[in-house]
Amino acid sequence: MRRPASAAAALLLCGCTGVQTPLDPAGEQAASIHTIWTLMLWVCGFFYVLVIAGLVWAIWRNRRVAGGAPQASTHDPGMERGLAIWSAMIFVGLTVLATWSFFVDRSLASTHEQNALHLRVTGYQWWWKVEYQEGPHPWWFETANEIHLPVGKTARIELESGDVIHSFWVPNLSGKMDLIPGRHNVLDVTPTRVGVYRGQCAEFCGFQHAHMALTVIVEPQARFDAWRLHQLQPASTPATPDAQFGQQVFQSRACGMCHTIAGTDAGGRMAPNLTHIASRPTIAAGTMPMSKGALAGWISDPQGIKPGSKMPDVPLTTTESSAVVAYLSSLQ
Amino acid sequence: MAEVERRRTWWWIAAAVVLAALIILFLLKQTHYSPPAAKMTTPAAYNPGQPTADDGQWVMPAKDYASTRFSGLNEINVSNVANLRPEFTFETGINKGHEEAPIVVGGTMFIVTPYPNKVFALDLTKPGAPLKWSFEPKPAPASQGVACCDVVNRGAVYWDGKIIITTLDGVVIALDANSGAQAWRTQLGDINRGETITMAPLVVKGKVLVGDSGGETGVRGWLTALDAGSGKIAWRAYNTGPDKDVLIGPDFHPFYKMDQGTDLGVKTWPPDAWKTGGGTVWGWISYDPELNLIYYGTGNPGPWNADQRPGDNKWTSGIFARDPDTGQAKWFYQLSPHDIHDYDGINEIVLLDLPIGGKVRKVLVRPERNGYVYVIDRATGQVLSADPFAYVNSSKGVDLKTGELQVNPDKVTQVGKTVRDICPSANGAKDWNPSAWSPRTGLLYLPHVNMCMDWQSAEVSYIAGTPYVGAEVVMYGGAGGNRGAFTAWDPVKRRAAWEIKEDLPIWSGALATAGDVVFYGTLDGWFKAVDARNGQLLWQFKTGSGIIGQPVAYKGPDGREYIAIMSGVGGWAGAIVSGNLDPQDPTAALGFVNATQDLKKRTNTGGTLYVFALPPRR
Amino acid sequence: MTRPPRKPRKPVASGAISDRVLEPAAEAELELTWKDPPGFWGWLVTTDHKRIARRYLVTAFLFFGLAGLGAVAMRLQLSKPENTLLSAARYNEIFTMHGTTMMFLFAVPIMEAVAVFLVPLMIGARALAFPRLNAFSYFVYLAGALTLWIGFILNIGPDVGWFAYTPLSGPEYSPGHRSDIWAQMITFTEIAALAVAVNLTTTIFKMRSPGMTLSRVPLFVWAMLITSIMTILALPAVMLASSLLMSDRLLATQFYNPAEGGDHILYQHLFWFFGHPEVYIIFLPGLAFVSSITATFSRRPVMGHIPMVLSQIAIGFLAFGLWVHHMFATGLPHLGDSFYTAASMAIALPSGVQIFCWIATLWAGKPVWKTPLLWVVGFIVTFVIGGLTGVMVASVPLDLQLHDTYFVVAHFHYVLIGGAVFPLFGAFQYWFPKFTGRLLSETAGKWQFWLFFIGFQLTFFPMHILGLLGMPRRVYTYPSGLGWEPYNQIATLGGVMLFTSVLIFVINVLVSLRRGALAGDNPWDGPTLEWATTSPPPPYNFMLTPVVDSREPLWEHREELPVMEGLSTAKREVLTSSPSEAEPISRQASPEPSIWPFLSAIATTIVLLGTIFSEWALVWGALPLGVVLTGWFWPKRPRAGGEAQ
Amino acid sequence: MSSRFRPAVRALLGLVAAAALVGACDRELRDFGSSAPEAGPTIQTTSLTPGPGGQVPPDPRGEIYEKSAAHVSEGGRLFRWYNCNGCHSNGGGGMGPALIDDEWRYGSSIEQIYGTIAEGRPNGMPSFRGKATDEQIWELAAYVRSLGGFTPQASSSRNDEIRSTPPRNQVTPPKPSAEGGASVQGTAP
Repeated sequence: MRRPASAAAALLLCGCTGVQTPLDPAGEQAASIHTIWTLMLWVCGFFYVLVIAGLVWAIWRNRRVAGGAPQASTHDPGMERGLAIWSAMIFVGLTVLATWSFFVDRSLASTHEQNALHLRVTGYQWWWKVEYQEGPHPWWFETANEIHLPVGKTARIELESGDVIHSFWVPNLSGKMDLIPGRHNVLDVTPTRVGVYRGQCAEFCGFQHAHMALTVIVEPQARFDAWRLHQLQPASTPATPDAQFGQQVFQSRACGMCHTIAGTDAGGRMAPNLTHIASRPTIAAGTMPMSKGALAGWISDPQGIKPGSKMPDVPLTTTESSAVVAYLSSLQ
Repeated sequence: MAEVERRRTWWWIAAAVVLAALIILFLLKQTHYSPPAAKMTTPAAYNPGQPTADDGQWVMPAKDYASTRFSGLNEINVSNVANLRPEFTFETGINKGHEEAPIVVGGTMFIVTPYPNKVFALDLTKPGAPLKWSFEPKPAPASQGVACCDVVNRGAVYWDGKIIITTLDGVVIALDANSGAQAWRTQLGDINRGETITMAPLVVKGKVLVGDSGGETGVRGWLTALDAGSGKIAWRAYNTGPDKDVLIGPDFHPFYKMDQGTDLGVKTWPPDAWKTGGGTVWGWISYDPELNLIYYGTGNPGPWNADQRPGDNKWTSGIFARDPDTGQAKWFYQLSPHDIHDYDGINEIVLLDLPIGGKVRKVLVRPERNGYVYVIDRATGQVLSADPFAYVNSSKGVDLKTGELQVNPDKVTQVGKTVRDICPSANGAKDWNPSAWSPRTGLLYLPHVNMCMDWQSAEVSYIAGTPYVGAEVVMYGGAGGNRGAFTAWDPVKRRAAWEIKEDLPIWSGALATAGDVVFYGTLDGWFKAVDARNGQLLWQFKTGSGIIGQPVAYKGPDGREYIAIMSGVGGWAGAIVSGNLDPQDPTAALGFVNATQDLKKRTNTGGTLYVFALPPRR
Repeated sequence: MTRPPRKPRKPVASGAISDRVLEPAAEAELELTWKDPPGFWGWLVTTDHKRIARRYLVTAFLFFGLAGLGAVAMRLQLSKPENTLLSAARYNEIFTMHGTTMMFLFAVPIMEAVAVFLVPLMIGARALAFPRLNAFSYFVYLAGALTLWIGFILNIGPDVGWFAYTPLSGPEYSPGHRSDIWAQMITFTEIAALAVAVNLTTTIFKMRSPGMTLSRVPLFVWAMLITSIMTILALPAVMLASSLLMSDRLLATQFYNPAEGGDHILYQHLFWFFGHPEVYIIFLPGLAFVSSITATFSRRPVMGHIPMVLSQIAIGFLAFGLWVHHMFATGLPHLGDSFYTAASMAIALPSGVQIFCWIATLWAGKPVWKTPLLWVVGFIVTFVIGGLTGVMVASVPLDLQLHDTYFVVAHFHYVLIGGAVFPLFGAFQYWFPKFTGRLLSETAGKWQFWLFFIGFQLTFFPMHILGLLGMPRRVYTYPSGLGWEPYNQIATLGGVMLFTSVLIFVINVLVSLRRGALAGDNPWDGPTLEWATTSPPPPYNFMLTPVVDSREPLWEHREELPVMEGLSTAKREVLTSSPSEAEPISRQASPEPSIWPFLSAIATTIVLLGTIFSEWALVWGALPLGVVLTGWFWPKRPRAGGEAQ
Repeated sequence: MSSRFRPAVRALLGLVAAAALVGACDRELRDFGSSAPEAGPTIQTTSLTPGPGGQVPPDPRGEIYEKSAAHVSEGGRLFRWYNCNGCHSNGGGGMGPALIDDEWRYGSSIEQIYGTIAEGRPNGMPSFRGKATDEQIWELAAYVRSLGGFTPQASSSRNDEIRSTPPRNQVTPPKPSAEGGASVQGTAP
């Protein structure tokens, strides 16, 4: 009985920072949801203490009397009054919570930012495709498993699914929203603090539901613009012979069937766009941090690292494999 | 300006008077036998500016540079067409769709077949038109695998003693018209990237103009000019990409703001998407010698899934006017910006001088796949009118101020959404099959379809040499129960004069003659002659296979008027028969199979030339 | 507890009520009339609700154990980041099996089993209204359960979650027959559960003892009545959902294909229209156990009988108005969602009223601290946390953060284990003597309670924190560095404690079955009618029908219970009475043991399993089904019946 | 109580288990790596001429792939990912021939289909060797077999797409005479 109470106290103290927690809001939406959490915790905590107090009192009061002949049902006006007061308290508590919740909900729904940044996030088994729309002409560019957002600017994220239901959730920025085939959901996110946050698929989507994360990088507008301009460029041409061979392998083998590298013949759309893969923080949808070693491991044994993923075990020789790694890690 | 125009008007009136006088003279003199033009001379079609009589030849599939497909011959006319009978036939031996127009020059008829693109020269001076020579270009067999909608060819062209053909694997070949000897051969397309050629070339001022096909395989569309004498590439204009590739220079003055700007062929695409963006040229080219401009349409942007190519996708699904000498673009008008329904802009462009708003204007008339007949000032690219000639719900009209197509938001295709009942279907209210213009009736004869479709976009990868479509389409007949229609359209009054409903989609071209008879064929093989004035059926003949070819009229060496048509079902519409597709799958052949499920029961493959004439007078 | 000092009261069943007693000959005849045939045949044909309920109890508890093993496996897998103990595929299968088994093969059936055993006893009836249907229910339930688990053992276990959302469970993304097995298991268990619910509802309305007016119906029976009615209303929705899914998978219908006008949200609506009331279908019987235990061991009736009943009815109503709170993140219109927020929060009110009443009962009574009452206290401490976190997730915005995280896992385990399993273990301890005639060991029971209670809090409380730290549900592993490791380790430790606790219970049961103290008719001095007959009760339950004039008949009539005669001893007869005032209406023949329910269950199984593979199973399977149903409903020769006196 | 039902439960369990074991579940096999023995006999493709061609030795891998619902389903995914549907639509054909009819120019055995995909065919079918992994080609071949109605047991009824072919799990398997391919029409791929 004491355990939950002390744990609740611990809960109040712990978890106030982190890259994937609603308790550390870094966005307007997450912050306003956080106010409900705080209110809920206090109101519910109060009622819980009350219930436990009542229970303890009831037990304490009767600690010496036990058993005996059964009593008849009695009419007890005091008890009725108590029940009425209790019910009224619950009613008031619920009303406060429901009203607060309602107004926060309205505020989430009523973001009508004219100047919002438009993105489209499409969920696939098991990675995220991210597309940006910018400027008077819809210059779209595409990246995967990472989102860059300028701080202080609302981003309107259109959520779609390419296969099964997924759920987009970056708890530090906002609540989650499902990506449902055949439907079109929109989530507004207004990051307020520069930082790197983590999001994860929050609806069971098959084998590798656990390995479907994305990184959100909130940065100052200037850095964001630089990033955006860079993303609009096609991939750099490989400089070293090793990387050039890697590009050849990439295009002539199964890689280019599913992956795109802009500016080359690799035009697959079914797997993450790798045009600037080396500039991303992670690979395989947050499964591993980006590094040459991780790339090499991933290319040689995707089914061992992420069983069931759609990336096949492509039989490459060691030379080919290291050339591909050299090529990919040159794609800044 | 006005003065110039007045002068031009006078000039044209004079020409018309002379032409009329000559026609009358010709009619009067018809009894006289004129010796066959056995010598191949520069035909009248190449001198459209000149007021000459129709020489009875058919040297290019569109008959003349203005693409009228009008024959001045009038021996076969409304009163006697019922007596028409087959004169001879010729079997090509190829069971694919025969979309081509036979070419007649002097006493020889030239036929280029679908893949393997054999060329046959038939000697018309001898009874039964025996084979004079034949030519086998032997195109790469693999090219069949990247040809979107059957392995068709739309015809050859005659120029200066040469027959110039294209082959499916992207080659242009010039043959000596007399001997069939190959003069030159130029490889233009790369089938490994999905480039094929199905169009009929056109020769303008000594330049062979050829474009590529492959809007469904992610090619980058272009129009190339080859020197007709040597086969060397003179210039190539791409239809996507930076201005220097598109040959856009200081002379480029599009009429509408939406088409103005630099490097729109890059900016209206996601990064690099223009490299696989389609905008092919596989339809028809027209030429106005006076303005010294060629006109041609560009195909659909690729892939069909429009979500993969947000933006206007210049310069696809539009009309270019270019200088034939340099290839420099003069103007461009985008018929379907950011096309979302596969409305290629490659249909024929008929160059006419029409009285519009009280004065005669030099216009081009374009019955467009999106369902509108556009009348466009061919000097400037200004749209004068755009009226639907079929049921259209994919758009709500054309804004003449901005030139923009008013796309119906309910029919916008996008990934994750099935859009039902889009009219017209992906093949358009009217596809490549050309219309004919009769100056006698002032009507444009449109062979077209009445079809609608359901569309589901899907993500698609670009894999070189494989289809790049990204859409599941199911087509079916539109309201009214007829899948095809043959409409006589008055471009001045901007309405249909009459219309014939056909059960099956019409996939053949049309032919108008001075005898006031209009010809077309049906998918189940009927070759029909109707009255140009009211559409009354005058004569029909059941050929061996479905007709998707282009009828032509010519004067034989014996002075009689002949009508020729290729019979051989295929093409996109007839692929179910020619490709032996399975109608259990309604999405087969990009959805067309569903609309022609019954076709296998109504016709069979074939490949036969039919030539008709009136019985010789005794 | 000291045995309540009371004079030996002659229970009705033993037939010793002074002036109204059956002759020994009549008693023997009654025994003969209601007796099952001996041996295995008797096992197959029995229609005795007590035998069937015991069977149900054992089977359901077996599946509880299996699902619990799955839970332990999952906890071990999650005890450290990037663990490779279980593969992703296996983990997904196991959590699917765990959820599905717990919900469909354990929670619902076991609650029904207790009801099937006790309801006729509590209302003084000889049998259920439809005894053969009851037998049929069990066999169908067993077939469904075996389908699922044999599938799992043969590596065709479903791996799409207990909710089997489309499109993941649809034809494109679940090739093979894994989802089919899940969907057909639903059909099996729902047929069974619906049949039981109909049976209980009818029994409660039509077969109460004379004098047991609605106002004298025990809280337990009320809860079971409301549960049954909810079952009847809710279960067709999930059967529809799963049948449409089957039809999509087998026949290529397009119910859940947006490209052809179907909708994945439709599935979710149908599923949760069942899924949410389901929670209360499990939880209301829990309340019933709590009320019974609290009353007996507080030595007084539960305070506020009428508020309690009204609260239960209110829960029954509200339960149908809040299914959408499982779908807040699907992007439904927010304003509409707010309604479901209000409804979901409103349900805290009747729940709060009941908590108050139980505490007040403890407060006003003289509580005897036997193990069952410990479970009640454990229930209150645990369940209230679950209820309060329920209020939290009812808020649309907050739910957008908490939905599908471990916070929700913690929440519903607090509600379902706290609200149903704690009372259930209390109920086992409490009614075990009635089920078997022997008492469970109190010492072992207390060990079990404390291990379970502490183990439970250790397992599930950290999950709240995990959820708040951003750990999503249904992940087979997680990366290190997000601060999740310690909480997962604590949870795993707790999981092992829970498992040990259940082991103690199993041993306690096995040992007590042979060596437990003999219980006697009413070991706890309980107030309700089930304690008025022998432990375990005879096949005919009561020799003479009790007549009721109070809510606590055994407390009211401590010496002897008024009874009524007139039911035949020579043939199986039950008394029917009016729905609200329980006035006797007629003597109704009750069916003999019969093989037809078993055969019908076999025929049903053939149809349902066949339709996994071919729609023609519906056609050909209808033939045997028709035959057995004809046999079942073959008219009997009319018997002498008539009005009761 | 327990002693009375134990024999019954045992009997039932035994019965159901036996029944289920009879159809051992190849269909449900789903391995993420290559699920076939690595060293099978080398696939010999038919000669590059139409018609049934020479004898192709059966490959044990073929059966493993075409009996596994997971592999057939993966093949269906790859059929779209690799643009097979661009030419063959959903089996009805288009640029390429129909795959749901009973006409097989280069043979209908899974080994022959494997050969067709791996090596290509002269009339336009490109070669996917190297572009697709060996396992993927087997999966594609298995899916193509399912389109032809050879493996209804391992097929899903439909995809979440616009309605196209008849339910693949409902197709009547073609008559044996269709095996090996027969008539050839035209010259297209």
